[in-house]
Amino acid sequence: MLTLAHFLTLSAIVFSLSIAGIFINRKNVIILLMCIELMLLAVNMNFVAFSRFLGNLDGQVFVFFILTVAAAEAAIGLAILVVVFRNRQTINVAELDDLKG
Amino acid sequence: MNLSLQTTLLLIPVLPLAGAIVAGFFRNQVGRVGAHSVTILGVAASFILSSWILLQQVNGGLDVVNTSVYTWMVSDGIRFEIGFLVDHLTALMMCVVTFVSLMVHIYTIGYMREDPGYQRFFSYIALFTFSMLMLVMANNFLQLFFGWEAVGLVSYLLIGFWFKKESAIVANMKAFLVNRVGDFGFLLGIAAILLTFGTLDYAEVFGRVNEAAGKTFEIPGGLELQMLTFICVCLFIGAMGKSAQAPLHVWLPDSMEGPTPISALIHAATMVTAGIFMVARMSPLFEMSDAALSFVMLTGAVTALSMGLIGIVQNDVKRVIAYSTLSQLGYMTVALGASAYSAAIFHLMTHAFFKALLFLGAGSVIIALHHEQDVRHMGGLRKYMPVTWITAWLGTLALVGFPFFAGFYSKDVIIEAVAASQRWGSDVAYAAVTLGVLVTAIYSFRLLYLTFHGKERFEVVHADDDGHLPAGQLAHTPQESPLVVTIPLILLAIPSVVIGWMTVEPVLFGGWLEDSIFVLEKNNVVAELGQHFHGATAMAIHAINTLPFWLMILGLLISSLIYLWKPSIADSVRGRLPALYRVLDNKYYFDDFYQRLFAQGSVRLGRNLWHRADAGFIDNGLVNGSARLVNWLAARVRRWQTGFLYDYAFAMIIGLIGFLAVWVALVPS
Amino acid sequence: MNGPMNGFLLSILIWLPILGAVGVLMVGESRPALARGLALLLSSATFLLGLPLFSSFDTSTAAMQFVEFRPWIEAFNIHYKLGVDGFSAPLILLTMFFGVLVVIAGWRSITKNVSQYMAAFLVLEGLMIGVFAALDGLLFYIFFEAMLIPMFLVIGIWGGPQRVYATIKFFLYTFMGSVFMLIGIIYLYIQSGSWDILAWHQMPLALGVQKWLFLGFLSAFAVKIPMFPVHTWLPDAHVEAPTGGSVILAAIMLKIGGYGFIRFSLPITPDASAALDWLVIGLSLIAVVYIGLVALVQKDMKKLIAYSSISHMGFVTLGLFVAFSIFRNTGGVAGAALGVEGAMVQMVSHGFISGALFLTVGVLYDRVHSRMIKDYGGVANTMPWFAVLAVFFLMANSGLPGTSGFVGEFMVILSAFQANFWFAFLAALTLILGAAYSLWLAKRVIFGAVTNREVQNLQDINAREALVLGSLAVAILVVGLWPQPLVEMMHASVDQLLQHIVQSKVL
Amino acid sequence: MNSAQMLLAAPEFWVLVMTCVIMIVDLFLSKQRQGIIHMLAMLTLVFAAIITLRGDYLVDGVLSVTAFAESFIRDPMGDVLKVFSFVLLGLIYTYAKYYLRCFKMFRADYYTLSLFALLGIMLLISANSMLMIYLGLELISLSIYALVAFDRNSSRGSESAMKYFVLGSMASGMLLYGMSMIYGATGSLNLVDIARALDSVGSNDVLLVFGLVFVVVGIAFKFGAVPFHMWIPDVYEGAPAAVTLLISSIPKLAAFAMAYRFLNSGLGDLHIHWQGMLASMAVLSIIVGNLAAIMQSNIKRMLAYSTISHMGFVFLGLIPNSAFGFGASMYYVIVYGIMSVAAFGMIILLSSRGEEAENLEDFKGLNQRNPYYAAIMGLVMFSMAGVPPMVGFFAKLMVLKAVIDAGMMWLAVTAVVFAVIGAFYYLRVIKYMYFDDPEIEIDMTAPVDFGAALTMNGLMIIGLGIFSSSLITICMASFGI
Repeated sequence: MLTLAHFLTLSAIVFSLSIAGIFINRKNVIILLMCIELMLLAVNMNFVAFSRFLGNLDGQVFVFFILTVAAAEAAIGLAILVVVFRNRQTINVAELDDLKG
Repeated sequence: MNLSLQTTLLLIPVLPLAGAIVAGFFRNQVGRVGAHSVTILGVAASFILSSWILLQQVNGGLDVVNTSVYTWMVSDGIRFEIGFLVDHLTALMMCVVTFVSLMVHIYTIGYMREDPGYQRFFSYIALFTFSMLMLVMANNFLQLFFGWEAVGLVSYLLIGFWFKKESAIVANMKAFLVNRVGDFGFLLGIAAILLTFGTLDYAEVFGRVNEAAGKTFEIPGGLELQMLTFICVCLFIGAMGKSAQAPLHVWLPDSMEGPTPISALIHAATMVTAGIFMVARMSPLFEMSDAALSFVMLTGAVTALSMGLIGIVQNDVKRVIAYSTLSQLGYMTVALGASAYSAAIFHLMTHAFFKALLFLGAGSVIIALHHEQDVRHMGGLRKYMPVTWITAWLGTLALVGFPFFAGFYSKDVIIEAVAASQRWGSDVAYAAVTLGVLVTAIYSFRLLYLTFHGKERFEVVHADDDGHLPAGQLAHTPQESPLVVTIPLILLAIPSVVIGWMTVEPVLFGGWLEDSIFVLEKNNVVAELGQHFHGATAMAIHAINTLPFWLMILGLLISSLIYLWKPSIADSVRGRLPALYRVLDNKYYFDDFYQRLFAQGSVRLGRNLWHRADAGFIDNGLVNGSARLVNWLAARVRRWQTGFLYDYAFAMIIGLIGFLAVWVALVPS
Repeated sequence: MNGPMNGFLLSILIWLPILGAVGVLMVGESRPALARGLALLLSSATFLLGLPLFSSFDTSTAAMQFVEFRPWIEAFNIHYKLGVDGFSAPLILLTMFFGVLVVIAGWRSITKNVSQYMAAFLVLEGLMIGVFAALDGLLFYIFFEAMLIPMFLVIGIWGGPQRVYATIKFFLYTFMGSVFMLIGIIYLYIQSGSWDILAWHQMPLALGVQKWLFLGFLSAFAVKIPMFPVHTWLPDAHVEAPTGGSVILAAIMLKIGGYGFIRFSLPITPDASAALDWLVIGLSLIAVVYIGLVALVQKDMKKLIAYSSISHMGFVTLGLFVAFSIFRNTGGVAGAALGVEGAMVQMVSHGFISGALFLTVGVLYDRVHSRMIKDYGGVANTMPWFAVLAVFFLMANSGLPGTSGFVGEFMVILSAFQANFWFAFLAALTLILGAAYSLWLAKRVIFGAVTNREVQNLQDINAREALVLGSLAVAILVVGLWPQPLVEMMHASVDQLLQHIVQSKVL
Repeated sequence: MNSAQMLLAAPEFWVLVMTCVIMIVDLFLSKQRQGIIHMLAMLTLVFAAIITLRGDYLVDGVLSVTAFAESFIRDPMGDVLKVFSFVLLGLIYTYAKYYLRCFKMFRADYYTLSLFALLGIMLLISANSMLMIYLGLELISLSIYALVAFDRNSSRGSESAMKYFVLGSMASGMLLYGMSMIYGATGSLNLVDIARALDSVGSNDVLLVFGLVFVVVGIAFKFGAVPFHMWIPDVYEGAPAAVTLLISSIPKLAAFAMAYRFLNSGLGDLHIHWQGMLASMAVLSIIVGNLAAIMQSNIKRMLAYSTISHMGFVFLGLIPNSAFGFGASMYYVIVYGIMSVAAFGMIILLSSRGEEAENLEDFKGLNQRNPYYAAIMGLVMFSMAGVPPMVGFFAKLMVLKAVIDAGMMWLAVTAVVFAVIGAFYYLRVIKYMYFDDPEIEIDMTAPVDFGAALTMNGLMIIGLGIFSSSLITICMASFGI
């Protein structure tokens, strides 16, 4: 029997992975965008699981909104990525360090 | 108490002040003649008024006047008033001060004739007269202190009158600072009086002196003293500064840097007596403390003898007289210490006349020799300037205490009084003052001989420019000084001869100062002497039977032998006793000691404190150090911002994990 | 308390110069003469309008006079409350007096940004009057801090070569000191629900709390006065500031520290003041002696006067705090009033004297453009009238009786003697040290033979300078010869203060 | 959903509609007549303010009204914040127009994107459920991500946009994660219901505290509190000044509202937990912000660090969870917004020569070039340093009072000490303006509306200080004091 704890644990693992991905990855910005998507995925799983186990639909509604926003976010993220590449001819995370100090 | 008397009293100090203001601030408007006229008028008027007061008192027409002019301040329930206390002592002092001052004013017309600072000089000496009058007429300690410091100020200005001369401006600073050391004690004494009596008014303090007799004063950290001893010692420290008692005497010889001999005269004859006057005025307090009086007496004794000895080896005319002044002040101080206050005042008065005479005489010589002051370049002047020579002889005889001359009476009484005194230390003091007579005779006649007798040790070269000749050369033959110089000499010579004979009886034994000076029965040596007093003439004749007279004659002989008949002896004595000579020539090394310890010491201390403590530790270390620390920290903090996205994310995660670790863990389960 | 304007006199005195400054700024830099004239007009008007503060002052009461009371920030219970008593009235008069003098003193010597210069001093004047008049804690603090702004600019814009370092140091030092006071007064507000200083006076407080508050106040006022060891901003600020800045700094701003002790530390935290008086007295005596020695060896005239100021301000703090020793020794306050009044007189007098000395240096600086002692010598030869005034001021600085410099020191020494012999002993050393550094300065600068061509070509003071220095000389003499009117103003307030501080406020 | 509820959200609708209108109008405008966009945007703001102020929804002592299934709340606090958002945005537009013209970037996108951000801000201010909070937040963030990269040819602009985007998304991910936990623990998305549920759940539920931590992180990121501040310096520096101007001001107002709604209305019972988190972040922000700012030579970056320290002060007001504290914080953010807008306005004014005036040296001798603007910048700097009588002082005073009230004296002492250290870098700006000589001698001229806006901005800084009663009263009244 799957309990709430299973879902929460899974989502926690996914969430942690995504976060780890963000700061361990030093190469490609696209991977960062994917990590962010993964993070939202973990959140969604949480909401759905809670919603299911609480018998309350609000959580699932929230998930819809998150999905929508995530799409917009991805669009903007990619757009920025394009601009970055256009200006710098690279999308290497480790080279985005003009601004510091 | 009627209004006109109060106005008179007020006018006495104010007239010279007004003269000073006019001569000083309107110097260009009034010109030279205006400046000396207005100041002389002021001082003369105040002399006349003072004499009128004195005469009134002598005639018994005037009681002691104690009057308030205005309330300076009321604080903490204490009234600080400005006012006058005029009793016989004050009246006497007023006359002495204004008379000497008047003489100086007249003499200055001649002496400073060519000086560009003519008006300024008149302004100073008039201001000095004002300050001195405020001092002697005060009826409270505040005003006393005011006058005390004001004469210090004017002496500062006078010594530094020729402010282009480096030695003059060093000397005036030194004079002021040494006086300030004395004033430091004086101020503490005043503070102690306020603590004890709750008032600074003379009458109240003296009236309640018995209440304070039993009080003790504990200086935190040790010493417990009789309150009155403490007060008297503190006050006397002030007197030591002003009256140049060892070890605070060092300023007086240097003060001869002022226009000689006028400022010198002011110091010698007037200002320095302020300390003597003050102690006499405070006799009700001093009488209560034998310890303080012993201290006074020994200080005076040391000064009287040691300063006289220095006088023997000095070559500068003014300095010899200055050391003579120190020595005579020592006599007065000894008299104070022996409770013979009236004798001290008496000596003060006689000394003022003959010492003024000597200074003015020296000044006359100096003018004649175009500002040559070294006795080694004088000699044989008697034929060029007979008036000066004769008056100088009279002054010298008065100084050495030759019977019938003014100095004889006062000095003899002092010696007798010390002999009669039972106070601790009086035997030492007696020895000192007696030997002092010998010393006085030696240096006085030495000066006289070296100046007026013997060979001429200068040559006359008849140059047009007399400003830049080497020492010992003169452009013109010396000639007698003008009338404005010689008249004061003559006028001063008269009292130098007769004032002692005339006044010894009333002043000392007639009880004339009884209303101002308080002496306990057991200490009253003057009264004791009075029992053997049979008139001034008898006293002088009797002197031939006493030791001091013969010591004086001995001194005269020694001096004549060495400086008149066989000058080579002086050199051989100097050769035999080089150590003694060196000590005397260096004035017992006081100056060097003070210079090293206090002047250089405080500068070095100050410099160390400034560089090490202030600029170094506090400012550079703590203040700028914390600024540097902040900068260093800031540079570190700034480095955290690496510019790398993953570091930024990492920081956020650290924060997140930190919060989780602390707060989730803290949740009580 | 009569006269039609007395109800809002203090407001006029504060705001007339400040708002007038806006007008002066609007004149702009193209018409400096107009800016000067307007500034002179405004400062003189302020001075004249402020004279009722002296003439209508009721010396018989310790209560606040010329009181104004309006709500200001009601949500916070902050009021616009002004009033003067025997402590603040003399200091306001002093401020207004100097307000006029600095305008005249800067007449010709300031050529850069004249309207801003004049405006800065007008604002400063208004704010300083505000500090002395404020009876609301926060209002006081606002004036207290706001003062820093014009002074910061004055030193920074018109100052000497090291001005940036000096002015930032001045600002941060003072600011750092005062923020602790801010925390203190916020705490007091929270405890009492009021910002009224007079209400704080009456408020009982535990000893521990009082000590913290006392230290908070101390940090603000000790820096301002300044006391050893937080004095090191002062020499730098003074040296670099233009003459007018130094004058205001020395003559008025330092007094605000002393005033703060009177208005805050003593009455609000009397028990802590009593418990910690050794600290203040110790630091004061160090200031007198140590700083006196440091002053002796200065090579820069302004620095010397700055150090001398610190030394003299030591008498203020000493005079204020000996009361507790006297009370412990004797169980009464006899002699303590002498100390407090002496401290007040010393503040006023030091205002005149230090202001005069800085103006004196300014006169020389305008001509030779050097503050170093070694660049002078024999000034008396070419500037005789100047020399008269300078020597007079230096004598006053060394506490010569007959000048105001004597009165305060005399009273404080008398009072200190009642408390402890050594207090008086160390304090009285200033007679020697003060004279030493003052006269040595006179010797090296004023007297002597002419040392160089600059000195040879000096022109004596002109009428404008003579007016400024002369009026200060008169003020110094008047206070020195007849301090009674000044002292009388503060009797009632001093008595009340002393009665207040010897009673414990501990619950 | 009835019309009364719609009316409550009338300002939001108005802004939404007008934004769309502007987008459409832009399509039909020639390049020369684009000024109309600016006029329209200003009109939007004016009417939005009027509509907001005329909303007479409060009757009979009701303090707030909700709509849309209680997910939208209208209360005085929100109104005040919104009105100030409009005012500030009006100033921002005035400054930005000049900037965009100078740098040949005048495009309607700036207006539409910023109006969308404004809409997000308004929604966030009025959000009463976690869903609404999320939507408002994302609307702001997405618009601003795009704005940061507004200068498409700027390498630094795109870099900072990227950084902001990644970190911002991560932060909203965390916030969402926290929201999901809270939802799980309380079973509700609505803040009021959450608060109600907390009464029964209690404050020591691990799940709840777990969620709280994530939520606090999300909020802190929006404020830019240490250690979630890393984006601020880079974004402030990299973004065009016209955008930095926007980022630095009104979003903070929304962030405050979010913090208040979430932490007080929703999670007020967890006060004992979040208090410590905020306190530690406040101290760190004040220390790090002030220290790092000292070392900067780029004024935008310096102001970024200064923002961080100011946000630390805003947190001070939140910590006690008291009405007074929130009022103080609200006052602080508004005041901060005014000061920040003025400061960046000055940077824009100086930037007029084809290059951004980013360096402190660019302020050299400003007093000689133009004493009037120098004086305004001087007021701003003194105000930021917290020197009375400028408004910045009162803001600090209020939050300090709140903290001392809560018995956290150490916090107050730390805050003021570092405020003094921080004063140094503000003074340095004044030093450049007043004590140094200018390197370029050209007179500065600004359009009339620019000058007027800057004047008004400067007057607010001194006027709201001397007559601080009004704004303080308004802020306090929002919390029933």
